[in-house]
Amino acid sequence: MIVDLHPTEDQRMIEESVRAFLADRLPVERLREPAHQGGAAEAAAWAELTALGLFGLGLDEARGGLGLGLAEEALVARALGLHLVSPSVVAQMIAPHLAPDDALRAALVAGETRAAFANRIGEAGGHLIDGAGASHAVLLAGGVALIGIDALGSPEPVDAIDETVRIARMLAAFPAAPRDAASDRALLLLAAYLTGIAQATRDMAVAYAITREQFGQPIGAFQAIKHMAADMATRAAAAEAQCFHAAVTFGRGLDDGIEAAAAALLAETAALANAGANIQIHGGMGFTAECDAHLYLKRAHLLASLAGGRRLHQRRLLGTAS
Amino acid sequence: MIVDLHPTEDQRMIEESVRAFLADRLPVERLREPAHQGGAAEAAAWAELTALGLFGLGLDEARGGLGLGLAEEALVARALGLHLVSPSVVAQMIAPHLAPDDALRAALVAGETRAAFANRIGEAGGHLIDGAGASHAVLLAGGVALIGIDALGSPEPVDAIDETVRIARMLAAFPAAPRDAASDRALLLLAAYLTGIAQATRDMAVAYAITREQFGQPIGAFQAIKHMAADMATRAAAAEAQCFHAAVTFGRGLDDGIEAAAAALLAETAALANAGANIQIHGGMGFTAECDAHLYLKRAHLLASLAGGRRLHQRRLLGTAS
Amino acid sequence: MKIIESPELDAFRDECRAWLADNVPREKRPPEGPAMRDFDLAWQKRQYEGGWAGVSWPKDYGGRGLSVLEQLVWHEEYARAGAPPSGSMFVALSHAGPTLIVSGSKAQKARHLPTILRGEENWCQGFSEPGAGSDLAALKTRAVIDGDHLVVNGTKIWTSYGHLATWQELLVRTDPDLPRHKGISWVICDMRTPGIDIRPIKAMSGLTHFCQVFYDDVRIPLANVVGEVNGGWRVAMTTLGFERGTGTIAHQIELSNTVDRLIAAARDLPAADGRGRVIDDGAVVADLATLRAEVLALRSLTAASVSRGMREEVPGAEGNIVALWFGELSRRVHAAALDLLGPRGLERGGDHDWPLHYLEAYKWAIGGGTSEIRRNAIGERVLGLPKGPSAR
Amino acid sequence: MKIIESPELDAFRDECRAWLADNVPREKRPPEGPAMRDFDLAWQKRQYEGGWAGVSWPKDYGGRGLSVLEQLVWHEEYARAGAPPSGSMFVALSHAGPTLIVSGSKAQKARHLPTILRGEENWCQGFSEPGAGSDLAALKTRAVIDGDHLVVNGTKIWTSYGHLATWQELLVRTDPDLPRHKGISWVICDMRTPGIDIRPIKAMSGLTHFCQVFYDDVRIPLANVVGEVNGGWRVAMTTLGFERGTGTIAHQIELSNTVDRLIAAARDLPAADGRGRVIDDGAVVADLATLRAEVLALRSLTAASVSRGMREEVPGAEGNIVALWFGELSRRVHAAALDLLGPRGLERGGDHDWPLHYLEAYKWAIGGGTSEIRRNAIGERVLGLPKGPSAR
Repeated sequence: MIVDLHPTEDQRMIEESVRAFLADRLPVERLREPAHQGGAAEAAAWAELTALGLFGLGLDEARGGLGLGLAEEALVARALGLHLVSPSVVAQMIAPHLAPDDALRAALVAGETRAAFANRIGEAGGHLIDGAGASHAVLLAGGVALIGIDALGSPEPVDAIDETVRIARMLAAFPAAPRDAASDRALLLLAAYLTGIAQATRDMAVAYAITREQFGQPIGAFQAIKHMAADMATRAAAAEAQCFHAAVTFGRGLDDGIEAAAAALLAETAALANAGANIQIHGGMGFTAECDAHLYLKRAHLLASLAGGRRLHQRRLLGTAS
Repeated sequence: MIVDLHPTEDQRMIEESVRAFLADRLPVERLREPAHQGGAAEAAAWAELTALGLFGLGLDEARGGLGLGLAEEALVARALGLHLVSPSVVAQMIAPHLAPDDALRAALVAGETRAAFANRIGEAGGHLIDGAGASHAVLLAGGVALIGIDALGSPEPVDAIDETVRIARMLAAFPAAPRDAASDRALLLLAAYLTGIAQATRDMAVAYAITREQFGQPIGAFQAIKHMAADMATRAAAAEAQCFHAAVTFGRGLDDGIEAAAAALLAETAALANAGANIQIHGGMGFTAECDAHLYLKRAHLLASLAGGRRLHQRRLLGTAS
Repeated sequence: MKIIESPELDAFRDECRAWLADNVPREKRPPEGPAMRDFDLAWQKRQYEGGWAGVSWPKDYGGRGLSVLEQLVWHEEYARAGAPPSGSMFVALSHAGPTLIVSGSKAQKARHLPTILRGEENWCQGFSEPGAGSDLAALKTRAVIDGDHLVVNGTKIWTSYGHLATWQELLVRTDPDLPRHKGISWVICDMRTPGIDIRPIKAMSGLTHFCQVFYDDVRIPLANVVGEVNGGWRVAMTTLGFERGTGTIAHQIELSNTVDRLIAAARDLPAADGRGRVIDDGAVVADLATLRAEVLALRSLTAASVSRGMREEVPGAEGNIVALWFGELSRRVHAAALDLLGPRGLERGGDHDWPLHYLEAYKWAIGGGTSEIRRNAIGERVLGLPKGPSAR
Repeated sequence: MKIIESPELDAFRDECRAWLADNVPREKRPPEGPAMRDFDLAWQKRQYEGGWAGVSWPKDYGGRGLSVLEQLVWHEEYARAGAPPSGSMFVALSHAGPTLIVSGSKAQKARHLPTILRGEENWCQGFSEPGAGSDLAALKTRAVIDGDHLVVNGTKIWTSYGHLATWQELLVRTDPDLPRHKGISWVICDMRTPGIDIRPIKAMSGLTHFCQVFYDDVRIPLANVVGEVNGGWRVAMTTLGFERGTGTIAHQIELSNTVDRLIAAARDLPAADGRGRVIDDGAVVADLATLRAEVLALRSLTAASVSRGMREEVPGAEGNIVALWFGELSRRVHAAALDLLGPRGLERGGDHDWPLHYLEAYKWAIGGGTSEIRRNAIGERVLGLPKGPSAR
């Protein structure tokens, strides 16, 4: 099988239109304002997000979607990661694939019914992420399931590492869902989002390294910084290549579970390492809340956790977990 | 407990006399000649090694030794590692502590009876290292035991990664020995030897980085090389500090098993990483058999294996192994 | 290499332990702001009254005048007792005070050392600048002599507790025409002087400990210069010898406690897949065991550093090895915590606020010299590698 | 992003697979020396006779003249079939031949391309020098024009199979007065020319693949210059486009097979403590799973590189990312093998000589540009970071 990883003209157009919209309406700086956090800015842009076709992108036309593939969805998810868009937008992309009937699916595609991520924490309930306005939860529980948000019990707000999302702790217990094609697809979109974080932090670090001077020259001229940036680029490239290779070959006879787990593992590693390196390259400034670098680090931890964590991916890669 | 890690005057003298002797009689370059490998050069210098008091150093005077401590033994073992002296010399330092009777102990201290390391490989026999001339084996089998070499069956020569030692495969099965104070002492000496390798490779890399020029300057001026060397120094310093801290406090109420396991883990890591980095810094030259860099890498693997390997140390550090 | 012991030291240790057991504050230390500062000052006052302030500081100025050994024992017992971090007293106790002891005039010592030990006044540091973080000698804050005063203009950044301190140890450029390391002076600055504007900076953890400080024609008496005018670089460099490597013992023991806490959590928490405990995963064992070995090595490296410190007046560059090891290890320990605690570990608050500690841990590889700067120093000053053409 | 497929490509793939199944040599390839070279030449001859030599080389010179897609399919099937490495034919097939196709004269192509494809003559590379390893443009081997010949003096090192090759692609300095990258020429050198002295170098693995080559008044016809005299740098740089990123597919698949072999060994071997198998340790699972993910990424990075290669005439610096990933991963894979196989894994020989492969794996992070040089290239040429003051 020959896999061409160069985006087609259509793919480029989709990605660029989404990126342009996000750069204009949901720039990362918005998160400095509490009023725009927790999915609020996304809610304000909901009609346009829906109009961009995000929520039916990979759904068959017969089922009310645009009939594109997982590769296109992954391109969009990566763009969402670049802009630290609320994870609920990714959940909304996944939800229509899980809808049990046409009416719910159509309402999800149309953005009228809204979904948010919830993840299961062992036997002990879980977290609901940016759930304001959502009636349904895309429950990440080993596999994935779409459930009514009422089934979550009464979520109670908690503070968590990423203060730019609103997290609620649920006390209801949920069964684990089995891994299946739908959960592999969901995992790939989370991996794509994490890849976006890895790339955004690489670019942010490079831009800073070119302008910031110490010892009379741009810090990017020093090998210590240059090689750190080169490693960031390499990790991001590996995550990107694996993510899109897995997406474009999805369902074509390879083991999608292993391919998706590899993408998630590499994307988690790249996002966390690059977000950390970005802070390091920004020095003292990177350590402050005034610099956006920390937003990526915190979101990377949240997304890595939603995706299930590296130990789960590792066990799946060797077939020692379901 | 205040631990002074600065060598005493006596300790400095012991170490310097051993180092001077080794630099003179057993320089690492000797290993380029097959005739000096496999403990042959050490056998030729056996009388002097004995006369230096190496084999009774840490033994009570009442038991025929010099009455010094584990710290002094560790200083010597580190010097042996710096010069890639045959592991049998370390075995000979350990053996008197294990001897069941005065006669054998005296013969070992006097160098008349000789010992070599053997290690147990699961249920499937093991390896005898540089056993020429030895009648006894210091068997590394979880714990440590002194046995007659006849009990090993008929060892059969094999080629192994380190061609400068002679390895024989034994087919006899041995029970595992329990971890005890003697095995913790032995482990610390192996850790000290590995620390010697970590320090020798650091020094070799630094010397090369100062003289070798590329792009019009010594390669050590480049941060990529400088920081690699700094990491080598840091790893070596950590291994050294832990090794000697564990040796000087041995038997003083801390958990010697955990302290020794930490020393072994850090020394293995430092030796392998530094030996690899030394090759990398030497570039193409480091990859050849003409440069001594590979001798350290190969010996580091052998000694790490004799010490039991990092996974064993890790389980001991958490008390999840015997 | 030996164990240093004596009946006297044992007795001193028992004395420390007994006093600490009775006196370490039981109430929770406020995380930031004036309440935290007041807590720190009160705790210092209590130590002073108990006779434990400045164990190795000169007796003439309120210290105990004991040796580095007693100082070491005190640091160890202090940390073991879980006594609070010196926090907003840190610069006064571990940097400004020692600097005055080594380089201050008699009048400067008499004025400042007692108020520090009694917990009456605290200090902050004014060294880094926006354009001179890693490269301290590039500092630009200007001081011009005007009569018997210096007039200071410029800005300092990363000033810990600058908004909570009474005094500042301030490096200023008194002669811009001299080479970079010359022409700098070390000055005692009263933070209440007109013309000083203090802007707190929130860290990514949410805590506000740092400040940027702006100086607009700030007048400081010439009598506040420590050492010679233009001799500040030497004053700053010779300070560090005073602590003799003991300054990091509290952090070392704290990190060791964190690893123990983490191991306990791994033994306690159910595994993510519901089968057994987190510690049953060999990968967790490997990670935690390595961290345990590495904090033991940190303890050993600190002992080696103190052993050197007891013999050297001016500390060598080897201290960078301990600092590099600590900075990198600290971040790894806290990252491992988030990794193995799973989604619950991302929640803030709780008995031990893991995300807070994780986010704060980034500072050790950045503040006071990044890991990169430390590797340069190890390469050049410990190993003797040539300077790059760029690091002039 | 899409899957490229067509009935024609499927048919071509079937054809490759069928021929390889029948023709891949079953006998063990000799590890070194003339026997290995003869094996490599014979296998090349067999491919030529089967119509499989030079899938994308011009038909005029004995190739099949097909597109990069067929070339890719051939590389994939070749590696999957476990066909032997091109070994001592590698430079001829993957570097010298492509260079001649892009930059050679008609006469040069006619003379050399067919003898390569037919397995009659092989090539080695003469680029690196003892003082110009990472810094190729610093090469000093001198060539002076004397009538219609160049007279070469100097030395080259790290010449793979130099003692076993008929021809050499040789970079020499033809004008020492021009700037470093100018004044270099790319020359076809007959290794049998008088004045050439070849000294094999044993690698730490024990294999002798490299040589140092000494040139003492070696006369090479001016007609053997490829491209312009003094234009050799450009010739060398434009070569690389020909393979379009497919050149590493064999190594990628081999490394993937190694990881699979290692995972199989971990499932099979008893654990060191006798309880269960090696794979039952979660730390082993973590290590092996990470390596499996990383070889999958290597496959994906290679696909990305080929996707770019199909569209670019001159390859960008992104190739350094694949090379860096491969070099570092290769070493980690083999180090993991030694780590988890235990003492038995240190024995040489056996079904799979793990120590040999481990020791040889060091070359990927050193040869053809160290990892450090690759990181420079990624930083400067991919990311656009400024050059250091030193890397002139």
